[in-house]
Amino acid sequence: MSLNGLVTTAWLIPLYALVAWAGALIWSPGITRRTGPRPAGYLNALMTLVAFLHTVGALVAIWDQPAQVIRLPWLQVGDLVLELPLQVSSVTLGACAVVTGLNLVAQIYGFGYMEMDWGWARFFSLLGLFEGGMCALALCDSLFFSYVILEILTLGTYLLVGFWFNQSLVVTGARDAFLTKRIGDLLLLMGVIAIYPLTGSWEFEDLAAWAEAVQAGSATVDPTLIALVGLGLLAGPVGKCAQFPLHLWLDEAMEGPIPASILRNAVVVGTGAWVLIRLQPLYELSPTVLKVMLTIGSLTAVGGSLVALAQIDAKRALSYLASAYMGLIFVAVGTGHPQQAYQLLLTYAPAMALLVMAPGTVIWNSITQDLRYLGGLWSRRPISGLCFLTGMAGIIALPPFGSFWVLTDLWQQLAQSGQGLWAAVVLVTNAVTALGLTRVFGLIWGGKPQQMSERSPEVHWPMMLPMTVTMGVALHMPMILAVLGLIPALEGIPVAVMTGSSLTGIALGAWLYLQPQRRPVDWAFLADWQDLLANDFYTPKLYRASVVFVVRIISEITALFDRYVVDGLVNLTSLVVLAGGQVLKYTTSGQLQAYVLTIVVGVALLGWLIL
Amino acid sequence: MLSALIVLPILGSLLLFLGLGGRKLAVALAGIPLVILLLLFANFDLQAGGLQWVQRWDWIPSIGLSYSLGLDGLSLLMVALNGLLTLIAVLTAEPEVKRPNLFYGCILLMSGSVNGAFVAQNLLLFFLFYELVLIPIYLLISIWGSPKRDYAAIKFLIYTAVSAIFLLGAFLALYWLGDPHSFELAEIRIASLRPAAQTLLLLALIVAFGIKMPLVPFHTWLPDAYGESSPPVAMLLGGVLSKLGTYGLFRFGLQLFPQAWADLGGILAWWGAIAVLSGALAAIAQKDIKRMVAYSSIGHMGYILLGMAAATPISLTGAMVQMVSHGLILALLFDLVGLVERKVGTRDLNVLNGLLNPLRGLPTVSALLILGGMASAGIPGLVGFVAEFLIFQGSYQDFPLPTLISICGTGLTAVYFVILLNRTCFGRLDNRTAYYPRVHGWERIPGLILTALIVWFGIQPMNLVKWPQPLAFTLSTQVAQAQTLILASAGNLAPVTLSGADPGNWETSRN
Amino acid sequence: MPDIVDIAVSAEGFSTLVTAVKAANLVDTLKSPGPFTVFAPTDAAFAKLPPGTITTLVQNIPQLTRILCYHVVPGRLKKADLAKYQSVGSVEGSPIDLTIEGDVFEVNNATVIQADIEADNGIIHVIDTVILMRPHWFWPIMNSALAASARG
Amino acid sequence: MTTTLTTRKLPPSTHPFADVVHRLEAGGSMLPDTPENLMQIIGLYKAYAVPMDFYWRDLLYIAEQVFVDPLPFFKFIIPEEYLKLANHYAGDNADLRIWRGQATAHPELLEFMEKGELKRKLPRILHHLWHDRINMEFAEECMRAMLWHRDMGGLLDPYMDSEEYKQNADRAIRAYCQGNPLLMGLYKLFPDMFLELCRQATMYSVLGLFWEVMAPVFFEISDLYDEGKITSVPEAMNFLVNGIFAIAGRPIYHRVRIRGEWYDIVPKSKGFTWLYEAAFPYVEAVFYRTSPFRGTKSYNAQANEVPTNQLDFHYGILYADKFPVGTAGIPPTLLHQDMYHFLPQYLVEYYRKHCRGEEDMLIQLGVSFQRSMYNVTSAVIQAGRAAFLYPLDDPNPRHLMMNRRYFEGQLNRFTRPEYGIREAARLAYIQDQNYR
Repeated sequence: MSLNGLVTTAWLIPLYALVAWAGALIWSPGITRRTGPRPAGYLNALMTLVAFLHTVGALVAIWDQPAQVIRLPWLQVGDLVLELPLQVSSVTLGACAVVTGLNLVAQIYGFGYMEMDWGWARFFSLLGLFEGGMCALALCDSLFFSYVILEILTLGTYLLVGFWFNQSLVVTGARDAFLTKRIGDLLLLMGVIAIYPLTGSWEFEDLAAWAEAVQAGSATVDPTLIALVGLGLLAGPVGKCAQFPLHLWLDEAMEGPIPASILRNAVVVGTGAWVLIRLQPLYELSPTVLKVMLTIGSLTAVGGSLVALAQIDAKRALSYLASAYMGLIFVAVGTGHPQQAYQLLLTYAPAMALLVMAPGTVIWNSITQDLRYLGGLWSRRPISGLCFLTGMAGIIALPPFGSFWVLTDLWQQLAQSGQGLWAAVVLVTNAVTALGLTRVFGLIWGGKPQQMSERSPEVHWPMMLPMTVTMGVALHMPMILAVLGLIPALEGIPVAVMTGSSLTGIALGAWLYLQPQRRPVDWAFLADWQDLLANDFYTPKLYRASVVFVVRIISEITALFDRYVVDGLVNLTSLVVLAGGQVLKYTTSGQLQAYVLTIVVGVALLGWLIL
Repeated sequence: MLSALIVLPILGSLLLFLGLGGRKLAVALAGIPLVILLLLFANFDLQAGGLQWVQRWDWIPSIGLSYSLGLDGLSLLMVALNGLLTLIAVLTAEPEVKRPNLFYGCILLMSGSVNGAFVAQNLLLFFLFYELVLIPIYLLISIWGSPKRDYAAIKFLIYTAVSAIFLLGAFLALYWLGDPHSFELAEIRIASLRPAAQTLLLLALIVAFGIKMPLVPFHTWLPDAYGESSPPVAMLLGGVLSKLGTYGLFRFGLQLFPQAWADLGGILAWWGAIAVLSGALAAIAQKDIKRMVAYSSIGHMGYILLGMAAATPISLTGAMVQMVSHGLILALLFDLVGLVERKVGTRDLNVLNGLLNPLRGLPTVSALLILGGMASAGIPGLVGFVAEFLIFQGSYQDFPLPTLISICGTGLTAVYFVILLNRTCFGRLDNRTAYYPRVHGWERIPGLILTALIVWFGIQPMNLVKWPQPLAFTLSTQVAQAQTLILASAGNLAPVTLSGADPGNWETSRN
Repeated sequence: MPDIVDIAVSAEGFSTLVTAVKAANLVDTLKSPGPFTVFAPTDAAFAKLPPGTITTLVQNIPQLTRILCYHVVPGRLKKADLAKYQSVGSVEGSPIDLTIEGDVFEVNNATVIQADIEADNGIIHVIDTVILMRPHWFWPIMNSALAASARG
Repeated sequence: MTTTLTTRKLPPSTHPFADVVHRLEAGGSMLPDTPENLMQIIGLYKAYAVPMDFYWRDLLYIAEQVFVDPLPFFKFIIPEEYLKLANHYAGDNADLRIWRGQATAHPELLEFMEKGELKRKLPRILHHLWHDRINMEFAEECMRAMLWHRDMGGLLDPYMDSEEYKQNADRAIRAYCQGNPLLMGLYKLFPDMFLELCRQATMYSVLGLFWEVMAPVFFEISDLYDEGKITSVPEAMNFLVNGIFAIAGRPIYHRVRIRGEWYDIVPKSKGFTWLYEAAFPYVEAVFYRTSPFRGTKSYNAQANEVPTNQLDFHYGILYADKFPVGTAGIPPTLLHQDMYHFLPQYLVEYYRKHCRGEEDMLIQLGVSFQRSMYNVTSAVIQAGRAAFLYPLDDPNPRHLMMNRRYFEGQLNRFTRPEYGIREAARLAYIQDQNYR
């Protein structure tokens, strides 16, 4: 098949994973009993590999070519025609390559991390669902189908976080992840439904064209309406990207297995950002929406990186950073820099994957996730340590690594266009992230070994190999950017400022956490502040006291009202009407009475009819 | 052909009442109508739309009762749903059910009568079937239910009797006030009626059918009736019987009174939204999984009402699709909840735990329960989403606020289903009690069939949507025209957009 | 005065011990000036070990050495001297528990059946059971029962 | 006889598990003596011994030949020589013949390795990829538990930090890396990384040598049962106690073969013994402590579900909830699946009659396994009592009281209130025959 054939068959890319999704279930323990479930994983990795190769081939073929659109019919009711448009372009295929590539890596990592797990069928099936969903989302060119995919992924999150369903915190975590994301999704659905009468289309190109028309004045729209619609459309990404105030789920989702966390932190949160970037022209129609977006994004970026700083749990110290970086993407989109947002998604993904993988190997055989009980691993586990450092270098603005180019470019643009506040947000987030990651590094690899880390060899190859390969990719990110022609022209001051902020964070972290005499993880002198941060500004409690409480109370009241007022009224009426009232008691008088009554009623009704 | 759908099951039920057969015969008898249904689907003329296989025989002309049948897209779907769920119900029944012949006989009798109601084109004939259904249903609840079944059965009977009174009253009024005096659906003309009278009659019908659906606040018989009856009966009650109500609203409310309907539209939309919310909220507070599923039904009736209220082609299609979707999903949920109760011995959310366990739990049941719950909560890829989305999309422009509230309702639906799934499927089995019997292969079959349909229609919705579309377009055009009249009479002459609402147009625009 | 080894060789009932000491190459050590306190198990004590134990011990000389060293304490310690301690450290390294009250004279789970035999380079106490090194978790286990009964 | 002796001399125990204390004092096991229990535990010993015959061979192979290989792709594909390796405690040339059968790999194991559950002769790698194989992963997990939990009474663990050990390891690692500049460079850069891997290889060896003994013990006990020579649970336990004593002094060592040459890392001359360096630590690390299954406990640091001290870990077989076996996140499922292939016919039939028969056999055998391991633990407790304390028929009441303190102290491990262990430990459950 020629490479062009790969382009025209690009719709297969999500389908490979879906084959694996369905196929893996054959190895469920209830179905395949005499042999084990591992082939489910192998099948999945194989299909992912095929998808990856297909993507790369198609990417080569479509390089410098115009985008192609494939349309698959789905539903038509009158003038509502829904076809799934798949846009095949170098950008969407590039996204597919990142998704399938990281999936492959995470799956092989999963072979190692989950080597003793009997739930491979379910686990890899769900990974397949995610992979298929994310590829479809990358290719999908319609807001409506993006919503559809995001919603299915929400269900996927519920099932994937709930993977270890015997564990009580997993159960609550899955619930909260599902419900929080669902809130975002439903607001998005409201936006999706409300935008259609205005634009008559859900395809991103049409939406952008309409937005342009409105900007140009050739179409009009009620400002309040478009603000509300914009807010609805914003809510979806807010939920997916774990932005304040819908950020809690990411923390709780960390109860799931690490291979899933790799994907979640590196690419799944990016799905929201992807939709956000594509909807950017619509958001620009309403200053309110932009304000909200920037506020949410910067609050999450700064707040998330600060909260990460106070976590004692290794996975959570990283999960909040995922929120923080998605916050930066919100800032980039809100200030009109979609290009930088796309690039940040690209440089962020492998770096974040590394940041999760490296501590994952430590957690695997040193058991604890508690940063207070680890340490002193550098000499014995240098490979994972190096991977972590590479991830860290790749995610903060440290030349010449990947995100440096994007973050500095963003800062430069913001600073030069006089948006100093948002530039400051980027700067602070970067510095605090540098500090936070140095802290994690220091607490795991630096210092002296403690009981839990005294015997801690590097782990086996299914985890080490994908991790080192990802490290290679992360190290080559500048070259990749160069090949893609994405290396921006940077000026001296922005470079100095951003590099300086990173170095300041690192230096502070090293001073606090990399000394032989170990600093306490808890900052006694800041105890109250740390509590506030460690508990995520007490948002979980706030939720429990507000939304959850209100829904519970109202539903209890509704049920009671139903039971005693409505039903009571009915019972009372019938008591009065049927003087005996016997019938409404919980009779145990045998069925004879009942039959007689039936027959009487039946005959009476029929007789009534005939007469 | 249509008569066969009525007569075969009823004759079958007589066979069973006479003591012939048993489970196998019942399965065969329930299966035969499906063959007829396949023929109906194969020969249904989508281009023509409208009523097909029309037949008429004057039964008792003196009172205007005629055996007059006909079938359009909506009837077709309803008859199909009934046929399918009857078979499923028979398959779901415990093999050791007591008095099997009476049980299966009642189910078949009910199935035949319901079919009669769905294809009847004469008001009295409809009423006859509508009432005939009650006898088997009453027996089914009161003989085979849970401990509180007598209470539930009587309550159900009283409610439906009230419904019957309203219905009969409205029908008689239609006969007397109409011109010409006729019970024949095709002949009834109400244009001469004063708007107030029309509204009054429509309200009577809404109450009559609202009790049957049921609509808040006429719903309190439902948790008891659904909760106390055995799973196959609950399935039929929720899946098919409630559709008699929505079907009636379509056939005799919307179709006969487009103008009054347009008048009441706003109220009905809000009514639907409130039903959605209150059903979902009440469900959240339930501690019994069967009652929780029962309450979910109340909320879902609200969507149908909302879609009907907006009366756009899309929302009406959505409402009709929702009738099927709700029937399938509810039947699946009752089947699974029934299996859980049969195996575990409880429906108490505080006791249930860990059923997803692949070796000791009920893994297939749990997996399907998750799927069913999610379908009910409107997750895309499943049929529930198609229906709800069409309703929302169709209603949004006319009734934005009720639509948005209803969307919130789907969020609340997700809340209680997640509660249900978390408590029932997730978690750990209790080492002291969890020695549950296994689920046999045949016990899974009904659930698997329903799941396959739910998924198939979710992925390929056109297979479902295309059947009721012509009717939806016709009805919405009628309402829209009525609306134009209202607007015109109110002195507002702004033209009303009817784009796509032309029944002749939609078929061509499809290609 | 004869040294410890001489006494063992000449006395009745220590042939297993002597064989073992020879196999473990400890003769020279025990003939050295020391001084040592030796808890000497009788042949009957060795016979109490389950069948096969001796065989594997002979196959693992280093381990045999360790067990024999466990029966030796540096210094000249008579019963009266030992009475001051609850436990003493053996040449092997692990501690030996002592129970000395009136007539009772026990080391670990062995009873001293003849105490204070003086030798040139030390003291011999004859014991009726071969004592084995108690791993360090042994004492917490014993104490936890005491603690529990104190709580209860 | 002993019962009357003890009960006459001591007042009844007031321990929460007083019944069990009395049974132990009478020379019994923690597991009640019923024919049903006996059948279950013996059947499980047999089903355990066959995969164990694979485990110890592969563990030794990894310890001796795979060593510090950074990419051991085929470490579970065991070479023929290790299948032929003679067990020191079986066969005609045994050091001490415990099992009367053969010294090379068990025939049932060989048959399974050849045909698997697919019952088809395929290349080993295909059986391996189809997951139709012995699961070494859980055996490795036991090894990791023994490595990670330190301070369990042996001297080997401190030895691994000694200069002597480091020099031995250095010699072997250098020899291993020779001719591979990349590996050698890595070793020069990160010597401690290789040293730590070497410590892990040592632990592979320890566990391999431990199971080399246990496999013939379990084969023999099963054969004796089939011959009608073991008729009660205490007899089965005493067989184990005697086995433990017979083997107690077996040397524990680690040596590596690189290009045909042997390198001693832990030489036999250090006098490390089976009882102190393998058996006691194994029971402590695997039966009692291990680490919480990821599918049952949250590792979230803020949830405080995992203890902060290794001594407080209590997630071994004696505490395990067996009902989730077969679910995600329950590693022992791998072991149970391995045993599932080799169940004796009488157990297969027994399981078919209970619960869901074929469907949940994995859980049923898991519960039987738990019973059998309570019996093994009883044997270890009795062996400890015999080694460090007094005979059960000792005439001295003070000695008997010491024995009781010991038994009660051991049982206290199943009653500690701070983690709700009374409920977690399955001691109370296994007293009931209906727990299955």
